[in-house]
Amino acid sequence: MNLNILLFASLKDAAGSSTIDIKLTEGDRVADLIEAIRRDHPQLSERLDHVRVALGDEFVTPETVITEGAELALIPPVSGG
Amino acid sequence: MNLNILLFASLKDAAGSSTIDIKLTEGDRVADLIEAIRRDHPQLSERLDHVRVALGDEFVTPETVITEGAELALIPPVSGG
Amino acid sequence: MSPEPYSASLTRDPLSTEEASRWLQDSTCGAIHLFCGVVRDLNREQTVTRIEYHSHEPLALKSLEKIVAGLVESGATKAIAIHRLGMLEVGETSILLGVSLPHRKRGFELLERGMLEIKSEVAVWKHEHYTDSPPEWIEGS
Amino acid sequence: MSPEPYSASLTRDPLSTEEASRWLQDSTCGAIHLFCGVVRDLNREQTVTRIEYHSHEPLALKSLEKIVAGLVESGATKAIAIHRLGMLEVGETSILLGVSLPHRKRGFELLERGMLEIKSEVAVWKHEHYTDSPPEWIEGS
Repeated sequence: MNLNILLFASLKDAAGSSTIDIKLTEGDRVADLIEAIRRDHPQLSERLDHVRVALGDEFVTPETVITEGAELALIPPVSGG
Repeated sequence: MNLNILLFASLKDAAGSSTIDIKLTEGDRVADLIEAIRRDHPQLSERLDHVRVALGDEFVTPETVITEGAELALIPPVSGG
Repeated sequence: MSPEPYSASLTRDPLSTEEASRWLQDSTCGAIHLFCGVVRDLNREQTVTRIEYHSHEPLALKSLEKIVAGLVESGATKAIAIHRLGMLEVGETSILLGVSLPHRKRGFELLERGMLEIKSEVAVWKHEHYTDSPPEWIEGS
Repeated sequence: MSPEPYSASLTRDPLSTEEASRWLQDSTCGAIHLFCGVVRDLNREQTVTRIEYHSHEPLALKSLEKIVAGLVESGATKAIAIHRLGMLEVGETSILLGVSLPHRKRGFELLERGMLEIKSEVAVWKHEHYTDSPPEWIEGS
């Protein structure tokens, strides 16, 4: 399945785009997504260590299984307030 | 010397007036003022234990010597804020 | 001559957080803290309808000034306190205390300390009015 | 159906302490606490000219809601948080957090806790602009 992942802040600048496309297999988890990004987008690799993943309006864990059409986003450490 | 003492809150109600006149002798201190009030205005007596005395815009101690024309006030425990 | 970085006042007019916040604003400050003491409808288990605030004004103003000057001495970039006097309805603000500083961390404790000092030092008294009984002076808080 | 006692929002409009304070007002409350985070002119030893706030809006809003709901659960009668987004000049308020409660005592710590949670949980990022160098993303705070 193909997923469109939202990027923010320095990740967006590093990718040169506010989204990236990633191909995953049925049953893949968030941890697999991160590995796929490291492989396909090496320029993001060093920033992934501190990134959390959000599905819709909730954070998810590395074990969360990803399903078709999931609205995924990579969330670098926040700096609001 | 004659002094006009300002009263506030329950003291004012107990005295039925926002000031009282007290006669003191040259050299008298704040502690003497309190004794004079106890004597001349017994209806205020029980409230005097928790009262502080102000001279102009400053609090003074029982040892402070009172001079002619001093602007004295009896300050019950405050409840502002 | 630059104006003082603190301000204390007594007023019979309604208090404005917006004005206080504007006064506190400073390009070096990342944090503005405001506390509003508000007339509420219940005190000591009686229903309060309104409160009249009385004051020994010169004495109260002097204490209020010392308190905000002390907050600046302890790290606030600016500090402001305004105490309202006269008759206030439920929901109206009686005291507004505010500080600004570069970082928020110390602001919480400065504001808390300032309020404790105001409650114990400033010569203002509440004359509380109730639905079911005659008004009472509140002394001590 | 009574409205929720908490409110979270994201906005591109200037924030108003007066509106927040009005929203927080409640006849049972004697205390209203407001905190404003403000754009200041210095960060990490660089002169800041302005900051653009970016957000993952649904995620940020959800976290902000959880935080204010948590403050109510912990004793605030009402709690409000508004985060501003877009380009802000020095002196403008980026975050406004407020609580009201019967007595002031717990308000200071609730506000402090709320700000810590906002700083660590809410999906908003600063893009800082400087006088002498290109803009930078701030990540972590």
